[in-house]
Amino acid sequence: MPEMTYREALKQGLREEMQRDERVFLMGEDIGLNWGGAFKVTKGLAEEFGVERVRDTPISENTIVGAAVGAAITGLRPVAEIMFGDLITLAMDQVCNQAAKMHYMFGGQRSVPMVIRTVFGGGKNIASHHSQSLEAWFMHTPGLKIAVPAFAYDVKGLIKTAIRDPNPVMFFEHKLVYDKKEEVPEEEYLIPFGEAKIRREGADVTVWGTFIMVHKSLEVAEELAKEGISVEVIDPRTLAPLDKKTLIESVKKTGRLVVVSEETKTGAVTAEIAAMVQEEAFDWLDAPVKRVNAPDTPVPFSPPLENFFIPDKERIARAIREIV
Amino acid sequence: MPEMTYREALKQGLREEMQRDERVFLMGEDIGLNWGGAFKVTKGLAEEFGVERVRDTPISENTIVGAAVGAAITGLRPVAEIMFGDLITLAMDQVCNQAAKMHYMFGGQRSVPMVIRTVFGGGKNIASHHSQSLEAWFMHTPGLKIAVPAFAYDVKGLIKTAIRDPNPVMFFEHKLVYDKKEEVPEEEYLIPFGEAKIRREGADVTVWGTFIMVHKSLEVAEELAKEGISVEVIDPRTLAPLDKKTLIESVKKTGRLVVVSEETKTGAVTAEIAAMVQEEAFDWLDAPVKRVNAPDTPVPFSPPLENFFIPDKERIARAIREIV
Amino acid sequence: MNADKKTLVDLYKRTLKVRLFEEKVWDLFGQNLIPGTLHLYLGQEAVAAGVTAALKKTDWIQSTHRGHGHVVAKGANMNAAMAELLGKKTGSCKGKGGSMHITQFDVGVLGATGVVASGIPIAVGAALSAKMRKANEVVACFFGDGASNNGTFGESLNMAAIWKLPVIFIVENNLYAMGTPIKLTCPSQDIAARAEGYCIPSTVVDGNNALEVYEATVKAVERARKGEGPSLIECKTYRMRGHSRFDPAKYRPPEEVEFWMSKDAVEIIKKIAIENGALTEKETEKIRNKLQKEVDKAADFAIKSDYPAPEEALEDVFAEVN
Amino acid sequence: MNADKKTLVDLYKRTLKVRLFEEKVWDLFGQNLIPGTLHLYLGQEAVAAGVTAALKKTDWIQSTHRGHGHVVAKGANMNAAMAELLGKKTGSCKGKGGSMHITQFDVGVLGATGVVASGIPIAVGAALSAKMRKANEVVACFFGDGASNNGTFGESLNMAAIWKLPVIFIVENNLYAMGTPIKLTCPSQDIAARAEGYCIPSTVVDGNNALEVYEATVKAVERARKGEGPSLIECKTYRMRGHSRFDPAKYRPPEEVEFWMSKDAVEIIKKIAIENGALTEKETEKIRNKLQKEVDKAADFAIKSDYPAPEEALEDVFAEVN
Ligand SMILES: Cc1ncc(C[n+]2csc(CCOP(=O)(O)OP(=O)(O)O)c2C)c(N)n1
Ligand SMILES: Cc1ncc(C[n+]2csc(CCOP(=O)(O)OP(=O)(O)O)c2C)c(N)n1
Ligand SMILES: [Mg+2]
Ligand SMILES: [Mg+2]
Repeated sequence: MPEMTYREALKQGLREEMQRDERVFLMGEDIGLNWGGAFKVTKGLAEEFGVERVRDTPISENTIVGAAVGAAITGLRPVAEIMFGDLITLAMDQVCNQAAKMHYMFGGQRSVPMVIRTVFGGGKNIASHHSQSLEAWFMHTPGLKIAVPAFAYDVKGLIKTAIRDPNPVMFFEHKLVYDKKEEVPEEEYLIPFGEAKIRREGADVTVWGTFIMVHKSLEVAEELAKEGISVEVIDPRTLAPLDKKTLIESVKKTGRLVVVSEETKTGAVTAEIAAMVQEEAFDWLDAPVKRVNAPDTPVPFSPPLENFFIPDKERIARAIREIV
Repeated sequence: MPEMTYREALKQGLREEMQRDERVFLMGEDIGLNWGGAFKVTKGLAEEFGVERVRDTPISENTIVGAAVGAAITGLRPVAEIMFGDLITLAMDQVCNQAAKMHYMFGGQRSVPMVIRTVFGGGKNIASHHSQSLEAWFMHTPGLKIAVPAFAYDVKGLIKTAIRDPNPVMFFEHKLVYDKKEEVPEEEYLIPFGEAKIRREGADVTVWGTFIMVHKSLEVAEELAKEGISVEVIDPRTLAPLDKKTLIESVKKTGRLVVVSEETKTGAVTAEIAAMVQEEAFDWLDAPVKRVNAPDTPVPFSPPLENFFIPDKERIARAIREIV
Repeated sequence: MNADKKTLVDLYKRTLKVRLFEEKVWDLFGQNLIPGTLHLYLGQEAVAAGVTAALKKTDWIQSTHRGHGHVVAKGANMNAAMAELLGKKTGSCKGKGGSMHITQFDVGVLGATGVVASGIPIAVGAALSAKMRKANEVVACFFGDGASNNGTFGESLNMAAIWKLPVIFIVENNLYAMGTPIKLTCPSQDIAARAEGYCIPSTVVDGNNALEVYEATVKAVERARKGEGPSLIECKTYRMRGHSRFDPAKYRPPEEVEFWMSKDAVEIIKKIAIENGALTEKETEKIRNKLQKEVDKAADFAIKSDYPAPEEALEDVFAEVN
Repeated sequence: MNADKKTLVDLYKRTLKVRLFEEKVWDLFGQNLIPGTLHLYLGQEAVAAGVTAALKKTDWIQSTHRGHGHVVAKGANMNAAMAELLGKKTGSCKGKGGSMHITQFDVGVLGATGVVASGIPIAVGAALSAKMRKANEVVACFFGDGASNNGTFGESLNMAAIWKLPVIFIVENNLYAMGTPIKLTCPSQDIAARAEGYCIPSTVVDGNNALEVYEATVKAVERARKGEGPSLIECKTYRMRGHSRFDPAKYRPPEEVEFWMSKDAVEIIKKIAIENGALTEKETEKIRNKLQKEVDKAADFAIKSDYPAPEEALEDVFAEVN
């Protein structure tokens, strides 16, 4: 099995779906011939599939998403890209009021099979308008499915599932995962939505996290193993649907939970997870669910500030130690 | 002390601030002479203060908020109105990327003293695009203050504090509170942000809720008192800053907490409250924090559907009974 | 005039049908049978009639918060439309949508939306889809003068223009956005003036004259089908009632109201049809009676239908994965 | 030409200062001293120079993601500007903003923003404020050709027009938005064409000629101060480098690049100044030396300054209530 980067695996998933189904097309700013996407995910696809199906758009976020909605309900399978997750603020009406609600408010007359790809996260010193993690807004929006792949293998299987889903799927990536490598099969495979993955088994404490925080948590788990603390690490892979079962079972086993994400703390996805777990597994918890998040500030620019902002391994380890 | 409606009290607060400080002005769609606001809150103010200071705008939500930002940083004190909370989806960039972050990302060079008024909630059978409760998005946005007045007395004191605050304040109202009456002093008073109000004292269980859910919880408390269940009801009044102390102290006393809001459940403000309380008062909790929310669906139109969607007294009572 | 007699009859029927439908809605609303709010299409019937008469069944329209007229003119099942307004299970949206979301996808309605201007990008997307599918379908996108001040307007005109999409922007300029007169919010008074900046041909027509609207639309449809791109048609028109449910619309000068009331869309197209020998007075009455019966039947159907069961609120959030 | 000699000197100085600043930035970036990304203003200096020379100190500008030039031309403290780019505590934003948010409010910069087109409504609001405060201040709002396709563009032009606000929209049309050539995204090629729809007077000028930009701005400023409302000036210009940090800009045809490289903003204004007897060759050299020293000093200051302490990340979220 070849090793490939997350970027390559994602592109491979897009390519396979475009080959399989001619209704699939991509649209977004600078995704085509001249640039190949701000993070080069679509590089080469315009050459391969033509500029009609890998369509550069004007800087019109709300209309990009709205046009994808219009295309989706009339028989196509658009994959719209918003260059940075922070810019989805400009498209919230089309995402949350139109795409998400259409199937419901029209009584199921028409499904809205579309994918919105965008990228979250800091670590690149590009400051407040290009570094946010806004997953929570969409998890709070009924009608949206949400994928949060953190590994190369997953991103390929999940993008294919996303494209085939008859509902609007928010497909969130993270700036720092694109270069992560993993073995990825060349043949086709799909990863179902709503199935978390236990990335490491452990007995003493469960860590549930997203994106880069999964990677950091695994490293922390490795280190703590040396101290005799056995950490189970769960990667949800999709937030909606959410695999509660895997998490709750793990918590019933370990009795302890740390939830980790790069989001600012108040109202983050981790708050939902903590609330849900204490509601559904209260009697199994031997300690409070601990949250590890960024502080409640915008994302700062300067390296020492941004490094302070983004949760590091030490903070994850500290949270674990506090409850085991 | 005269009884007045929430609507009147709010108008009185706006009026007093406009009289006190000529930098204060209102802008929004149909707030002026011809309409007086979709919910008639500003009716009469254009006549009183002129159309320059009670300014009708085009249907341009993002630019309404952006213009308020520009006015705020150059010496005025705008109160921008977004006619329905659902439409703030169109202004998320200016609210969350600009207003909220400006003081921080410019290193404190300039404060952004502005208020954004809007209205949430269902109960009027006006369906998916005019009935949402989106508080959680803003609670997850560092740099914003958030007021959620549920009573006439509070709305007057809080709007005045909001207008005097040097930071962007989201001032959220609810469609069904406008007609609620209460005794409201005619003289000036301010209500500080970050001070919850214990609306009813009780010993067995704490109920924390917002807007109409505070009113419903109080009625439930009354009814349960007859069965010998003593319910303490807390109204946060502001979500940011959040009065954790009053809530935690109450939970330490009662050992039980139900959190109630009209938001859809997953990722709601109530999730944050539940997560926070179990984190900070785990050892005092005798039962899981129970959440009472709307289901994870868009808001439906037809009365039986909408009535099912909005949490009712029975559901609140049931949640209480489940943990006492 | 390049409309034949059959077309004149068609225009008369569509205009009148919308009128009768809306009058019945107003009536039911008065009887407290319609929950929520309402944005009546009364007065603007000629726009929907003229536009839809120039479209094929397989063409699309995008509607607004003031959508009953669009949907009915496009050929909606009136029973399902009326039932939707009453919040019944038999409504086209199973009672989940109501007035502001009245939609019948199977007759070519992309959707009715409560967010002003939010349909414009969706129409552009449908037109993009038509083009990419080589389907030769056209999309007519309705929106108001007020909507033209929202950001999606410029974004969408631009996108349609650069990709030469088969979409027709139909501006229903009824001179007000709620209580706000257009003179306060639009410097040119003509929305059409904004099309040129995007190299989109535009025209201003009497929106109370279904024939004028029709003829302008025919040209735009032709252009669209030939792959020459979008057009914009601004229809000057007027609401016969207030903006919504409880609006007495006192902010409108009486002379203005009077002027427009004298330009009754039904009377205008009736006169044209009769003058051109397409219909006799008697035939118009026959048509009216027939349509009135249909509308009455629809109201009856709606009233007799059941409300959805409360738990149906939980259905339809997602389409099923197959 | 209605510019006097003093103005020509001023224009030369501003243009050159921006050039030298940006060259230094490029240099520091090459030394890995600037974290994150960068959008250099090299090539477009004449726009910022010409516009700001026509403004008073008390007037405002709204900047963009490509903001260094605007800020420096408006009279920023260069030490604080350079330190901000390096992420130092002494930066004008205490290291919290960096290149995309480089802002000095006290010299009249409303802000630099990473969200394309998001500054336009803010400029409109500042102009509204100037008008309401009767302050006779003018706001110049910079943005790109790409930004003109975003919804706030139309919304903001409209709002400025209906309220006759003292704002000047400066479109820096550098023919590309990242790698996307304007011919793919703007049917008219001239953004100015869009102003007419909002009854806003517009003009297209050579954006590499500071004098042309200046003269157009002077007229617009006059109009604004007289209370006659907004204007739009489209400046045709070109980036000397790629869009951002690592963009080699290979998507631009060599002839096009060559053509624009021959239109060097500094050389153009220098030639005009000399031809009009405002400066001698020797004087221009003296100015260059002086400015170069200032810039070098700024770089030095920035390099020697400390980084903020990590916990400072927690400061400045809110202004203190007093
Ligand atoms: C984006 C948005 N802003 C505001 C509203 C509230 N609102 C509903 S209809 C309306 C007026 C719309 O005017 P216009 O587009 O001219 O359509 P008309 O009602 O005249 O048919 C307003 C402001 C809304 N629904 N959506
Ligand atoms: C709303 C938004 N969309 C996309 C981006 C990503 N982006 C940054 S600069 C840029 C191009 C902007 O083009 P233009 O307005 O012409 O300015 P220029 O870079 O040419 O100076 C894009 C697409 C962004 N920052 N904001
Ligand atoms: Mg109108
Ligand atoms: Mg450009």
